[in-house]
Amino acid sequence: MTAKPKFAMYWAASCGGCEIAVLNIHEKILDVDAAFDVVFWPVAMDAKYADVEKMEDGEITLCLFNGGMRNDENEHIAKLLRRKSKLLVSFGSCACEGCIPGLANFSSLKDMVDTAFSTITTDNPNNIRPQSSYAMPEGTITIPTLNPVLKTLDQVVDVDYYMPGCPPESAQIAAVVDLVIAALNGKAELPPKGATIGAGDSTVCDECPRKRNVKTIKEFNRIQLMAADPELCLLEQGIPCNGPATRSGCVARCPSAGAQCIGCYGPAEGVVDYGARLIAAFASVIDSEKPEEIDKILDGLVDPAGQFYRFNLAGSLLRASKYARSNGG
Amino acid sequence: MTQRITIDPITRLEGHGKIEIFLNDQGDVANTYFQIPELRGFERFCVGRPVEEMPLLTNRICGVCPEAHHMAAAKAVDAVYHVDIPSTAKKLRELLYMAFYCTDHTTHFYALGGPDFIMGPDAPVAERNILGVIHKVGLEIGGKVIQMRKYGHTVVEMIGGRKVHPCTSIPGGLTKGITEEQRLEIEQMGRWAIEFAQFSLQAFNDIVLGNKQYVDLILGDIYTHHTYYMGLVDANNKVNFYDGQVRVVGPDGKEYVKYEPKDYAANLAEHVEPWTYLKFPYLKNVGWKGLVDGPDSGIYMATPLSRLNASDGMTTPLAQAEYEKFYATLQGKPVHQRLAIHWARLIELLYAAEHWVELATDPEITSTNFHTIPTEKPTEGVGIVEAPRGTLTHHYWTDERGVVTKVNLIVGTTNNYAPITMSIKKAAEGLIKKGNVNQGLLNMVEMAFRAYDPCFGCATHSLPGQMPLEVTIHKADGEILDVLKQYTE
Amino acid sequence: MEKKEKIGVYVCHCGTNIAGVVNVGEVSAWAADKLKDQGVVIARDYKFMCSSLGQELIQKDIKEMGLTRVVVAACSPHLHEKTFRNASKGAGLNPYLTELVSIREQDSWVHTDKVAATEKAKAIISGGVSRVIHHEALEPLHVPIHPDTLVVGGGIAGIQAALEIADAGFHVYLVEREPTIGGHMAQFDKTFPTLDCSACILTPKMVDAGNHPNITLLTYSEVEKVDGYVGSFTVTIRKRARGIKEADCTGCGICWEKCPKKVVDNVFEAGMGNRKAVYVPFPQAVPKYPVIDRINCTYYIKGTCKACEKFCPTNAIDFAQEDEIMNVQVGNVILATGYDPFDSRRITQYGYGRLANVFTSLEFERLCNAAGPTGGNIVLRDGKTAPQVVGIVHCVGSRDKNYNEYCSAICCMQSLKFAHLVRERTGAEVYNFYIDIRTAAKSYEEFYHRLLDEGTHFIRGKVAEISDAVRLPGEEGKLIIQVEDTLTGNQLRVPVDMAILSAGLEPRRDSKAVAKLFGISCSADGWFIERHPKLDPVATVTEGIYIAGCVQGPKDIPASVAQGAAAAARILGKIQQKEVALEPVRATVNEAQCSGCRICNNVCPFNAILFHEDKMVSEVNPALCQGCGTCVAACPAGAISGTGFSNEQILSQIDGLLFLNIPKKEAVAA
Amino acid sequence: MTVTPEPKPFEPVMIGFTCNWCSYRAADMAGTARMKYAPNVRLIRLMCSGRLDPTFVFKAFAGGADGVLVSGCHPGDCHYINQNYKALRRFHLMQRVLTQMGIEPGRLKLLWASAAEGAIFAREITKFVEEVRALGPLNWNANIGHPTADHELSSVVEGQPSTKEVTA
Amino acid sequence: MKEYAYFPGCSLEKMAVSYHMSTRETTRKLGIKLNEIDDWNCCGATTYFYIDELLAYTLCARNLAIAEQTGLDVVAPCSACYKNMYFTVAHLKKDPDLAEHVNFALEEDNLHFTGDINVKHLIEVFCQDVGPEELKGKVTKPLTGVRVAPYYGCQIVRPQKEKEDVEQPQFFEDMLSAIGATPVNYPLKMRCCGGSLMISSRTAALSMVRNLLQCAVDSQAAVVATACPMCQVNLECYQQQVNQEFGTNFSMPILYFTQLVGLAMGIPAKKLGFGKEFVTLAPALLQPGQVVPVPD
Repeated sequence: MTAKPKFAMYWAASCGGCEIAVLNIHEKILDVDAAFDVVFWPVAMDAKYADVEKMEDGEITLCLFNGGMRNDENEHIAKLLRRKSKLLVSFGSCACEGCIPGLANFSSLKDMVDTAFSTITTDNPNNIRPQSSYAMPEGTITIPTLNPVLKTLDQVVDVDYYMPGCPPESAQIAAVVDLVIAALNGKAELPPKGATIGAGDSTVCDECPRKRNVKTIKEFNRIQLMAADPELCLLEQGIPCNGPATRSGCVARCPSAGAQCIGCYGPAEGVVDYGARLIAAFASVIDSEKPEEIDKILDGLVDPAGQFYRFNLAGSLLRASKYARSNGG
Repeated sequence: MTQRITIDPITRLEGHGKIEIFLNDQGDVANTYFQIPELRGFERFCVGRPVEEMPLLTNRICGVCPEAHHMAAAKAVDAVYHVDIPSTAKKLRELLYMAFYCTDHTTHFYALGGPDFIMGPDAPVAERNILGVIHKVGLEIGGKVIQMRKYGHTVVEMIGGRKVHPCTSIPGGLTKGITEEQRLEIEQMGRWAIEFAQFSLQAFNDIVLGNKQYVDLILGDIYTHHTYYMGLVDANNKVNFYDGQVRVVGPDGKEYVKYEPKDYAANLAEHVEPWTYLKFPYLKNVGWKGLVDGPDSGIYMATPLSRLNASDGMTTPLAQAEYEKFYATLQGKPVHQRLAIHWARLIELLYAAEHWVELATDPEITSTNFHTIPTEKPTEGVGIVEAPRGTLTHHYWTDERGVVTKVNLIVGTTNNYAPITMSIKKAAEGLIKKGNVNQGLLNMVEMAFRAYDPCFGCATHSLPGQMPLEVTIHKADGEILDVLKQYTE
Repeated sequence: MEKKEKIGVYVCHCGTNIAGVVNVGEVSAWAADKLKDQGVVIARDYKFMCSSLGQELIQKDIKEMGLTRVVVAACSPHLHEKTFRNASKGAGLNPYLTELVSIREQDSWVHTDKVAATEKAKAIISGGVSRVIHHEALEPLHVPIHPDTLVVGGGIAGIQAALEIADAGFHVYLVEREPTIGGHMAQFDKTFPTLDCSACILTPKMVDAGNHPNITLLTYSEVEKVDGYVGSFTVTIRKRARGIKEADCTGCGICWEKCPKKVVDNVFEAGMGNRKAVYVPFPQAVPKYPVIDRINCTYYIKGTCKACEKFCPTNAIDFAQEDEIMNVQVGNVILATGYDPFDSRRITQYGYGRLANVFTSLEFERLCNAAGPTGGNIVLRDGKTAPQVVGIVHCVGSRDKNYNEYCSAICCMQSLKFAHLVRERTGAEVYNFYIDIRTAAKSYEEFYHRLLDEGTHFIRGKVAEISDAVRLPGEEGKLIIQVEDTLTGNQLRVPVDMAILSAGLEPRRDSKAVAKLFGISCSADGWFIERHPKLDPVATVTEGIYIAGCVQGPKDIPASVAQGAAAAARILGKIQQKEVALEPVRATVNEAQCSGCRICNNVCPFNAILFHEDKMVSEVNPALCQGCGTCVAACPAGAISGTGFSNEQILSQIDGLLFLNIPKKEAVAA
Repeated sequence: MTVTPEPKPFEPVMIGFTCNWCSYRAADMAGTARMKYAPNVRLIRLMCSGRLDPTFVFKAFAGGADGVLVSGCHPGDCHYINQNYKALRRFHLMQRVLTQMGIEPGRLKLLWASAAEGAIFAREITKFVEEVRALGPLNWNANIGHPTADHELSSVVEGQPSTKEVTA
Repeated sequence: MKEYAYFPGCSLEKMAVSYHMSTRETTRKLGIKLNEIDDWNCCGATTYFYIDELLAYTLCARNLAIAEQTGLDVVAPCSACYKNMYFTVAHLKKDPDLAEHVNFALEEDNLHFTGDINVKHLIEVFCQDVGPEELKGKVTKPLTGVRVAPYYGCQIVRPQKEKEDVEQPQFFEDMLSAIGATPVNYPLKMRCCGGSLMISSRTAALSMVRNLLQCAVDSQAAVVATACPMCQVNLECYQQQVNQEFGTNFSMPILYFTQLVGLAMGIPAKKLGFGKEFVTLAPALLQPGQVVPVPD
């Protein structure tokens, strides 16, 4: 019996949500277990790095790689798994576009570390900062070096497929697993390299149950400061919803639950810059032609860059702010 | 000269970690370092974001327990806007939280910590995992585990909008309620969860308590530390995951302090070491005496065991019975044996299931009054809940438009960073003698931290993503003596 | 390796216009070398690319080397884009695969630093090359042309245009705001240089227009709304109620005879004479129907009188008549709305409105017109005494930084005409105060010499002030014209009985609004902007909208007539073709990707975007889409793409302009 | 005495978006009138200022442009009636995002120029070039891509194998 | 309560003391507080700017710098002072390099000229800040029947400030009718009075004054009202020489508009500086209410 194809899953700068999402395909995990030989999955298995090192190049058939490139070690593993995997899937928003950890690209690394190590409860009299290599009496111990700017997976290695979502919907993961299994048995055709899988080809509005009219708003509102109409499109009520520009595939869970879409499924097919799409959309929705009135309306968006690049900053054209790049802080 | 063992990364936990063990010339343990290699900087990049997004942003601190961060953040933003949320919203949030507890504790017992017991501490690597567990206990029980997680996530989705990273908490309550059909389904699932919790406790009894070797292991001195214990308790000092005051009992079991969530900063501080990105919380007024236990070291533990030790009992009958049996079996309160955390976890599982049903049958749960529009100006607020892995603190400051100006987070597992490090050091000292190091032994070291069910994604609200565990042994002069690799045949 | 395009780059010297500043040789060599892997297979530079030889160069390369793309670096696309597109078409390459980038108007002509200009030329070509790769073969859109034409403005230019088109057998709607056509020309007495009586040469054309079977005359009417685009405009016209049933009225004139109410006529008679409440502007008015002036007619004020109704033989009076709104379909539009005279009151030191015997040119025209208030004899404001000395001031409000900087072209000849009429009719002494005598047309100069022979005094100097402050003896009761005679250098005080201010021409007060209505733009002063000042003066940038006469700028009657006919000829050309080819720049929605968020629905002012409730998707109606591309940029899902200006084309053009398409020699770490 | 060449003044590279009916023709008119202005701005012709997609502006900045000009017809004169108002609104929103990204608002300029205002167009371009020259180079992608050489965070002990290579 | 920094200028010290007195009286009546700038210096009058521009600007800038410290707008009754100060502010704002030089000079006196101050002519205060209605309210003895020729002179409205009608302003006429007088249509009201030409080429200046007087007589004016001490001097004190030079016999009273306003407000003539005129006044003029005969 030929050996089962090897499956691996790894996490770089992420939160583990993708792992849980994979666990959440519930019974289908058994199909994975049946169809694949799970060789490497830190959250659930004790397989070690050295084992991966030992494998032939391309030995792993399918590798779901989630998490952004925060430190040099993440990059190192990404390059290693790229060598070892036939199909490397950029899995989840962190790998595809940087996700929430990507927001760190708004400020400099120094700023980030200083903030973390000078909170009100931190007792750090001599202002110690973590050292990537530190000599202790018994010997030098090391921790990875943080990159000044968080990068997406495809900015470090070549990626075969993209699977957006934070985390990707378990139903979509299940569908992709079935597809790969079928493809391995020759019963299905894998999509072209670089394609986005496990997501829709339109945007969230396509699946959103709310009623939509022609949009002209006079002000932006904060969701907590109003009683939103459960049936009507949120953007029409002035609540900044990223649904129009966010790829479909999540069956519009948040808008259906009364919350605005915050854009975790990333840009739609063929879109070069996610935030730019929202800037154009929100500008078209504002109903004013006088500069001062426009400014007054825009003051309702207290954090435009955060609103437009909440998940997509590392994957955007500008990728990081000037502060992050200069690393001065 | 010292020899050196590196366990890098540690596995079957949520997040990244690395252990360095140094042996002295006699081959005994000179020192151990448990390093956290990640920092994401949530406290920096949440500045500038609208405060109502914090429950959505801090979700992404940890994929395993986003519900915990969502709840702590929700309570913090309510405090920032000085708004009291309607009781229905509070009950719905607590119901979601109970379902989450059941799922999370199940995940840990059966998938992360459990395998060490079910398969045995020195079982081969390949089998010491969830798949191994399923193969051993059989599909029937494995299916139950999967069923439990499914029910838990279903409830989280009904109330929280999504299975992972819920999105319905906003300042002043929730964006939606639940319908009567949903309530009924939640109630039925709750009742099933109670049975499952009892089954798990029974399984623990048979497999672990029934096995003398395990009991000695649990009671063994290697896994025992006399530290302070912290947990959230309600008005009459009963365990409560969602609300209440923070109570700390000393190693002798007597109440050391009880404070309101907003006074956490007066009681806690975090010690910094240059060789790790994670800080070491300790009781400020006791003081940092290094990685030692005992009454005058500020180190405290915040785990299921500490919640039980810090409380006078459970509010639900079945769990209370188990609570009494627990302390009876382990001869009195507080219990110091770390491996007993697994048992305490199951008792909490039972409590959560019972409270799940209590809430599901509360008449107010399906009311539509689930949001109060805040009227006060946003300033500053603290939100504390008990995350499965420990007391979770979110503290936000905002400008008058509700834009975050500062954030301070002390996360569940962070509380236990010092105790874990101590446990590893003690376990290593206890198990590695005269330079003989073997595979099973390394896992025993890992068991020291697995009991805490650490989640370093949360701990560092930073960055999991470490290499799989890799052990290297350096000779005293640093030259590599031998390498132990965990092969999968 | 994906298929690479075969690109030809052609750098034009344009004589020395480009080559004088940009090193064209270096640029074409650079293009051939550096843009090789973009697909450039041949790069040439040639003296005049737009010459037939230049075009043949391109055609030869296309045929022999099988070029799939052409980039020409020369003048502005607004000039020769069509030329080079046709050249490629001639060689069998789809015209829209050719890109003309401007290195003349936007490079060589505007920069002095040769090195920088050459560097910029390279960047512009690199941008063009990267862009042209993403061009697709397109076919122009063919749109049917409705044979009817709308002419707005019934002055001589409008009349001429209407007649030309009507005579060619096509239908015209002639819309005029005043009750009669004729425009300003109807108010003049004589015309220069021939001294023809203005009415005599105008009224025959008015009559022709009045009864021409192919012309629908809509006087006392205004255009309110214009929709659609070239070939199919829908125009909404409001025909204001005259209070007269046109079918019954015979134009007999009894009504305005019997009407007791006298009103000062400050439109046609420029305030010099008056008319009745029901009136016809002047006897030869076309159409002949009178109009009831509702502001002054006693019936509308007090509800009494109704004299006209009593006496009208065919009871054609209808006080209750309502405005009539009509929609007409036309293929093309000619705007011939004329000019407004400069308001002489603005120059306070000339005293018009304060000093009685200071007249404007229009007032003088009425004064010497036989049908005018004084029956044609030139008298002072008292209506009796003839003037002994008359001063005529040129360039009133023109060639003056404080008012209008431009020269109004006609006031010199107009002043000479007045001088002649005064001398002929009253024998008075005439002084013309001028800056330069501008007689720039056939037999104008001869007319000026005739004036010199008749003894008119010409004083070269801009009049400083006309005042009644007598100082020297002999000035009593006279207007003193203070002027510096620049030829002799003396300050002169010329006492005159009458002063005529030869006012210049200004755009209509509402020209900006009318321009907006028809979607064309005005210059800063307010004249309508022609498609090209030298080579295309009667068309505008908007397809299907043409301009003729003074609306485009100050000009005399012959030029206005010529432009009216020219505009008509252009339109007749279009009507013959039955359809017009439009730039294939359109937007289309990819329905699979469209999520129905409806954000684009109110982005289009042409209502070209419609929403399908059933399929919950939006769609662009290609017929109405004008290709502005705003929806392409606005669509959050990126589901709308635009031909001709697609995202790929512009994004790669940006790369090209920044030389990002050329691999750096020292490769930066990937 | 070696003459140190006077350091070449910083020449900003700038991208300009013009609309086909007004600002592009203003540029042409400045050309036909031979008005001189700084050569730093490279123009792109769009059909209307409303076609300007914020992606183009970010692409220009990310690609190395030091300044970006957006120009169109005066409000009210737009050939497509009111599409320049959309450009105005996008401009206002983009300025706020750029500021948060650390790009000085002075690097993005909105200019209304009608077909007849060649002189104004030329003068404004020269003024804008000077303003950007004063702001200095943006060079957006200079140090992105590879981690900073100086590990500000740590003092690497000489000879210590760098952390990347895990000792097998 | 309107309040201004007050710059009297040298003429009002001596030659035009009646202008100074009548200004004080009428402004007090109108409730306007004038705080004289302490230690002010001469403004350079009409000629100094053509001799040395930098020093001329420094002279004016010094006064303005002191006035700026009070934070009030500055008022100048004399047209020459007004013009100099107004254009000092305008030009120094446009030319920072010049302003630097001026401020360098002012440092001696540790003063600094910033330029954010408004300069107003006294007649502007009466006609715009106070306005005809309020003025009419204060009139107790209207000058009915008194035919007055409003003489602007050339420096009130020139050089042109934005949106100002330099050819045919009407604000002087409106003010005169507000105090009951009848302003006559005076064609040469904007014509120059010769200014300092009286010194350099007397005959030319005298002929200009002659024209002005002749035109006033032709307009049947009983008195010419002016708002500038220099104009007043040229028109009144040189009437003798004009008569000798051209054989005319003008005796046209030339008064300051503040004197007429004072009369109309019932302020006794003494207090308004009457009695110092060269040209004897028709007594009737001093008792407003009677018709004043037009001099032949």
